Amino acid sequence: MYLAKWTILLAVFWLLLSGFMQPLLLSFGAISVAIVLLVIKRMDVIDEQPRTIGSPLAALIYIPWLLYQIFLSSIQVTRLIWTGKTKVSPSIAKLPVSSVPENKKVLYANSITLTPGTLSVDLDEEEVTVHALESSSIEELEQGGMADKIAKTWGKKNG
Amino acid sequence: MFEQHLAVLPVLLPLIAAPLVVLINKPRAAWLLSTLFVGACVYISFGLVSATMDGGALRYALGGWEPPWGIEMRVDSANAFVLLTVSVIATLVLLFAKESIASEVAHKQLPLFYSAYLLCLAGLSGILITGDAFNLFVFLEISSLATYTLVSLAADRRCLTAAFRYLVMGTIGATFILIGVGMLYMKTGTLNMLDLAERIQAVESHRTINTGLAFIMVGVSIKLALFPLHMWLPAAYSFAPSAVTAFLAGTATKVAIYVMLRFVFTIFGAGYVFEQMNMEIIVLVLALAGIFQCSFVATTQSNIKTLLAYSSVAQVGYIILGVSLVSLTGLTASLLHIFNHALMKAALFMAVGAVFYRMGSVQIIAFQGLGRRMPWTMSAFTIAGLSIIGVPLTVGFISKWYLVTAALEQGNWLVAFLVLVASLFAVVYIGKVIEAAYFKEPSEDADATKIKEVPVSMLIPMWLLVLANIYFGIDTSLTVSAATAGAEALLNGSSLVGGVQ
Amino acid sequence: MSLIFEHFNHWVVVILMMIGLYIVITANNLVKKVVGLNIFQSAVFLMYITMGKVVGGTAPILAEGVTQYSNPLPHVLILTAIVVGVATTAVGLSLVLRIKSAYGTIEENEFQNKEDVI
Amino acid sequence: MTVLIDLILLAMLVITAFRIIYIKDLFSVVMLFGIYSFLCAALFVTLDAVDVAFTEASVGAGISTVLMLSTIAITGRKEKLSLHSHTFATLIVLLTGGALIYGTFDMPLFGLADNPVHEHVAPRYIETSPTEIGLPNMVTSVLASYRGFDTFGETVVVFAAAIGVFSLLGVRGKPTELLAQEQGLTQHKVLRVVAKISIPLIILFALYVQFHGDFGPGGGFQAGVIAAAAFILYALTFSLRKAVGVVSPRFVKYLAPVGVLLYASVGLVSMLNGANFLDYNVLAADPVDGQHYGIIIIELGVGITVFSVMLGIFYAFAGQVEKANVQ
Amino acid sequence: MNLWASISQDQLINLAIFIPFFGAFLVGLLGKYPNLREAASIATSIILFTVVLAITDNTFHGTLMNMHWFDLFPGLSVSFLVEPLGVLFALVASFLWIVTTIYAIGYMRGNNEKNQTRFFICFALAISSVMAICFSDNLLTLFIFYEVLTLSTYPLVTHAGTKEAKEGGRIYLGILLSTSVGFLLFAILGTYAITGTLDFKPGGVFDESSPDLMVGLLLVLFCFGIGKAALMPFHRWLPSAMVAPTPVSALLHAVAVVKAGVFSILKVAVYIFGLDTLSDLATTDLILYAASGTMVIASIIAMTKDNLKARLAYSTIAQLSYIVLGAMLATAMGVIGSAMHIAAHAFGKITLFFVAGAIYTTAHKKLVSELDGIGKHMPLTMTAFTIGAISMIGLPPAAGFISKWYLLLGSLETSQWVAVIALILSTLLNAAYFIPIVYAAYFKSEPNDQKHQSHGEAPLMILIPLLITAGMTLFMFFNPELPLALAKQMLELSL
Amino acid sequence: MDSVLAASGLGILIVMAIALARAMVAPTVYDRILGVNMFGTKTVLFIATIGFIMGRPDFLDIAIVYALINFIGMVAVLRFFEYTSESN
Amino acid sequence: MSALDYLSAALLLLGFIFSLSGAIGLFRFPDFFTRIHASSVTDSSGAVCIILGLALQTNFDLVTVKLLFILFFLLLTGPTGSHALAKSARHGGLLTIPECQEKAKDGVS
Repeated sequence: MYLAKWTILLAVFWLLLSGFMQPLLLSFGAISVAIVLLVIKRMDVIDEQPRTIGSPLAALIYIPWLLYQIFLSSIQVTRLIWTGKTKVSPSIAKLPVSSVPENKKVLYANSITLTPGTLSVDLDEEEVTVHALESSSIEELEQGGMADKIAKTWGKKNG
Repeated sequence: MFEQHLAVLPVLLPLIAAPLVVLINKPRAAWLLSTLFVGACVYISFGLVSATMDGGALRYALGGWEPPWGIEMRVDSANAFVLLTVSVIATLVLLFAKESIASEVAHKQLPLFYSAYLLCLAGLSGILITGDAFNLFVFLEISSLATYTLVSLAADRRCLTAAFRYLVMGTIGATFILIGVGMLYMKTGTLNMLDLAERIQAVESHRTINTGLAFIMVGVSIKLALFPLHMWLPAAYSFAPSAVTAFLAGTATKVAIYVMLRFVFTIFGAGYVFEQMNMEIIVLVLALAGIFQCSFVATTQSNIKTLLAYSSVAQVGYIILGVSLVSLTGLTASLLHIFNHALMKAALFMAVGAVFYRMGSVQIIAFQGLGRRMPWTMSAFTIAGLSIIGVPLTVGFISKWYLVTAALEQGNWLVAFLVLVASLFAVVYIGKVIEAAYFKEPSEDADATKIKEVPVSMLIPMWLLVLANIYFGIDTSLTVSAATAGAEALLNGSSLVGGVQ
Repeated sequence: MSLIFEHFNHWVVVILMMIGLYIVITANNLVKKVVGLNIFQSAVFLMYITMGKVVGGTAPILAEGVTQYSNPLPHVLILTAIVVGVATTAVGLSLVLRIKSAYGTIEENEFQNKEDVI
Repeated sequence: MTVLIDLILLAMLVITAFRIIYIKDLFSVVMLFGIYSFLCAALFVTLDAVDVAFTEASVGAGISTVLMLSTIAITGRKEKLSLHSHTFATLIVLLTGGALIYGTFDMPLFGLADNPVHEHVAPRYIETSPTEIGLPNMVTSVLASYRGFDTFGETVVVFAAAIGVFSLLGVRGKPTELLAQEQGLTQHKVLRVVAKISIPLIILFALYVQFHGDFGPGGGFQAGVIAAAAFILYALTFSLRKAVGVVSPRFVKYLAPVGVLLYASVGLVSMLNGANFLDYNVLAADPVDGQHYGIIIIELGVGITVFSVMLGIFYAFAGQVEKANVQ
Repeated sequence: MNLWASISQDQLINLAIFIPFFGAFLVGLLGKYPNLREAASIATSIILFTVVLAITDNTFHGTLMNMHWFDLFPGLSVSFLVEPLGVLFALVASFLWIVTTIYAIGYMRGNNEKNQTRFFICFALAISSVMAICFSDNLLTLFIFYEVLTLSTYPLVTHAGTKEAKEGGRIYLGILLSTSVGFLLFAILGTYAITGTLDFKPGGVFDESSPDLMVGLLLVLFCFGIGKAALMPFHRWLPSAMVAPTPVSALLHAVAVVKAGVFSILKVAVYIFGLDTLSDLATTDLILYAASGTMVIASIIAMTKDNLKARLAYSTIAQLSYIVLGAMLATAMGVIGSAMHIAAHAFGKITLFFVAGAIYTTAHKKLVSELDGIGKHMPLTMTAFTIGAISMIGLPPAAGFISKWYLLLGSLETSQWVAVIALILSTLLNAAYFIPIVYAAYFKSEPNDQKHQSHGEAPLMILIPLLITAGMTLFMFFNPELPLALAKQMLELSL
Repeated sequence: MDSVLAASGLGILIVMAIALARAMVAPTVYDRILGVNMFGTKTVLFIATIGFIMGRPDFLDIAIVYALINFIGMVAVLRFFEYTSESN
Repeated sequence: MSALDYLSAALLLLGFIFSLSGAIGLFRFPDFFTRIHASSVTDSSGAVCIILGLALQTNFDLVTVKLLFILFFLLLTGPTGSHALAKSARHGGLLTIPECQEKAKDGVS
């Protein structure tokens, strides 16, 4: 299932990149996808990374929301930049990530980075360390809005 | 089928052999394969020399694209002659290397060594026979990269710094050539040498061309170790593995000199370089200064490889001197000396390599009393040394004779005299070694029982060279006619037009 | 004034070459020397690419409605030259590593001193 | 407008290079060098040399920088005070610069369509290569066909570099010889996940570049470098030990000559067919098809060699870093 | 001589050159068996002498033998031609080789020298190259074998292997090679550049078109370039080479090396410049004065030397200049005198050296001041010494008188007063440093502290050779026909 | 519209210049890396824009390569930076 | 200029403003961790705006896809890079402002 997903993804990617529908290039594409799959397989044997690429449908829901968050965040940072450094009151805190599915922790951490005023500076199994420009942002996070969103979008604790 | 591709085979064979050697990855088989391929190159070079003896040129359009759109290989009597020198030396050194290198380089690295060796040879051959100015740069870099590798393979850690310095200087030199070629291209729109030669006449007096000439000359001078730019050479030659030194001394600088000849005579034209730019005076002075300075430094060395390396720089001076005289005799002398010096220097470095094989050192103290213990090696050294000095009946005398004759022809008595006087330095530095070998007792710490003659496989190539030193010192008809043909080809460009594929 | 603009590229190339060469000569550290070599070489690349440019032209890949292409030949040459450059850099840096393990330093004056000791 | 962009880029280039002279922290030097390469590449794009920009970005800013970084990881970050004579250097540099400036005065003016460069050899490439060779990318046509021998030489240069590095640093890398425990970046979970997602895409992209060099910028060389970069990314984020498990150094070592031989074999086949070395016309009944097949195969040869050499070189360097780190 | 008649006459030249060469080879092969080795040496020398006799015979019958080996350069060959002057030198050298070989065997064994095989090999090689020099047909050939001679004698000079010997060897090689490469080769090339030929031609190769200045310069270069002629200031190698064993000194001084030098000068004077050209050149006089100066100065230095061999060495320097002087007189008389002196000096000087060696071997004495009363113990040896000394001084009844007579006549004929004075002065000086030795040997009493104990004459192997050469010195006074005839034949050729 | 594209190209150039300045003069090495990273990202955008300015937007492959290399370079910097210390 | 063009121009302008702000932020913010905010966040939004702006200029073909892929990649790697850098900086011993203040307090007491 997992490799099949990859196969489709890669094939689509190839077609989008190439855009040629000649048999020669298509067969090259097939060979290429095969090679890449081989590499993925070898890599998976070697490392024990969680093997998932998630469902594209969920991503379609999540991404616009994320873009919106990014936009908000940029406005905030831009405001801070132009209004001067006096208003900056950086703070740092550790948040638990137990509520986030295992394979979405990375997404969570990256989303934190992208969203208003916060930045994930460390991530391990238990918690994520967050650095914020304003302490209020941390409080917002602590309320767990984003964690919920992720959990809601992808469903709880399964891949 | 075979004749058709004659002009490209000297490059192709080693180029194909080099990856094969890596794939085989067995030292003995690698050696055998390399020797076979390089031996074939000698055979082909002979064919090329005889094919071009009449003044014609072989042209070979790679990819079937006629020049100037494609790259062509062009062999005339000048580069066929140098090519023969290079491939002969390469073969002999390879024979010598079997034992010599096995004792200096780790067993596992031997296939890599042979591969680098083949690449170096391929690069040198490519430089020689290509008819395209940029292609020349590519092959220059192939040979340079392989050379850096070869130099750095020795056990002495100083070979690393030597190789690095060589790399820096070599890269600057190559880049200078690239700049020069770029300027020529900018003004003419072509890279093919013949085409360049033709089109350059229209823009000859332009400042860009002048600068291009200057950069190419400086770049090539670095590569051929012309006097003030020679500093990389002694270190590189001193610390490289013995066989590598023998190979490089016999070939690398020679090929660089050929590049200079090709640029000066074929592309720019002697008239422009020497009459308009008056390059010959600069070159003459530098050559003489190099001859004297480096000969003198050679006499003060106690490391025999360094000594011979400085001697090589001085000998390069002789060759360049011949070029700067701009006459048929002078060029003949240069081409002759390219061949002759390759014979003697390769023999000398092989002898030194043989001493290193047994003694593990090339300091003069290691040579003490060797005349008795390694009679064949030391007599080879002696004869080749006499050749460097320029004693009659050796090749050294022949090239010196032509050089002085060329100087006298121009009424340049002073230069002739200086050339002769400079060869006295050689008496000093060669004499030093011979004296130690024959008239000194072995040093105390040398383990006398272990010191015996080197294996026959090392002696045979060494002695082949020594015998060649004597043979070509007596029967000069072959070398002189080949060199004269080469010089004529360079001077009048008759071979440049026409010719068959 | 137009002369300045027409030759501006060339002069920048010259300046870059000078900087590269200067670093190569003066740098005491071998890695920096290699960096200098790279700068020097890439200046030459720039020189070639500059000469291949046609103002008003476009990249030499066939496209509809384009008549004026820049010269592809310098591009080919420089592709090769870049490869040569990276090859040289790789070999040079591996030499640097070996020098470090053999001498314990890659400062030119320091290992020169050590060479004298031998 | 493009002139203005050109000028700004050039100015930035000079400033960067100038700054490199004075920085003693090699780490910064290398980073600035990366920037320098990026700038060069950007400049190449504005000067229409898209293929070159492609290469410069992947090689200069990519491979070279990574190699330099791994070198200074071993050799140390600080450049000590230079004792060299700066007057001497200045003199030489001024001399060279002076000569070059002198040379520029007769140089053809920038960008004119009737410069000698554009008049003699080049028009043929531009006008007839699309019909003769049948490829839209003239750079690929010239590179692989008209000057195919240069490219063969270039492949050999890469191979020669591999020989040099392998013999200097050794082809290290049975996994057992390498550091067992993971440390540093390999603990960056985020990095690992992201890398793991992007690596297949990067490899596929490399293969796309490999096979589409005929139509757009790119080709075997760039593809090889990008593919190698994917594995380098894997080695950087997952440790060298694991990367070596995926593609072993021995494999890489034997792959490099195969690429060169593949290239050469195309030439040999055309020789067997009675044509000159690398004459692709005879590879198929129709010369244009022959050209196409020939170019695809030789590009593949280049790609294989470049990929394996670049990866092999990286293995050699990273192996040294690990070794130094163990001690 | 009938034996050689069966061989093509031209081949005799090859024989003369290759017999010693193969002799050297044979000696090398037999190195492990000293008796066989030395038998081979002697046999070779005798065979060589007969060959040279055959050549002489042919020359008297007017047969011009020539032999072409190979073309070294287009138009320049290594080739040989027998002419009278060469025959004369060849005769002297090959005869003395026999004598010296016998002497050397005695000496080397008597002193237990090391590396005897190497010694005999080099000796034979030196003779081989001397033969080639004798018969050389052009300057190129002459130069080649001139250098071979230098190199093959170098191991002989350095034979002892001591620090002193190496020092001597260095000076020997240094001066000889630098003069030959720096001046001689230059002069040869200059000649080639001007005339386009290097062949020895009776009457010379220069003609009116040759620039006088250049030709004059070339003469100077030749005379100083032939360092083996030991013209001051390039004479230092000769005393330095004294460190070598006595047979080597004999070889250097009498048989081969210095003779090859003056022979070359003579040959260049006669066959390259020609007497006519020579007499017109301004620089001829310059060389003449240099030779005169060398005669006088070397004689004075000789007087100051206490070491017998050193004294003899300076004497040689002076005597060589006689020959150069004779050549520079550029008259028939002078040339005949020179030719004659080559032979006369060879026999006289070799006798003196043999004696010095005999004394060293028997009594282990090197210094003149130690020789008081030695005549009583070694009467035959000292008689030979006396004869040699008389020849050196130029008194009858020794061969030296004849040559000096011709030289004096020649100088008077050309009104070269400097030469005349120098000749007379050096004769006096010669007497002044030889007579006291003879006097001391016979008439002074031995010092009490070191009696010449029981030693008598030297071993026969040493004694016989020196008696033979002394005898030859006398014989040549009474029968100078052979050398004179050869010299005159040469002049006839060139006129 | 061309002028808008050109203007935005110029604008990105200006941002690049500022990032470059940060990369050259920075209080800590991390700031320098930050500057370099930003410079890289902006170059990607710049290259993308240039394609549109010159009317050949099919060269976006180059921009992709830039993005890849910039990321790998960043990782490499961090990776090897661990091994190097100021004192070394 | 069509409506799309206006939209595209606006996006480009916005992107420029974000980018410029980020660059200025690199200089204006007090410590490394705050500067990382400036860089990371505005980088992403700048990239989004500019690439979307460019995408509107295309004919909505392969070029658009490639642009989106670039965007995807930048959004993937941008925060990852910032995160890794911040993490490295923390491991390398760089302190945030609050930590500095605490440390200073500790030093005083």
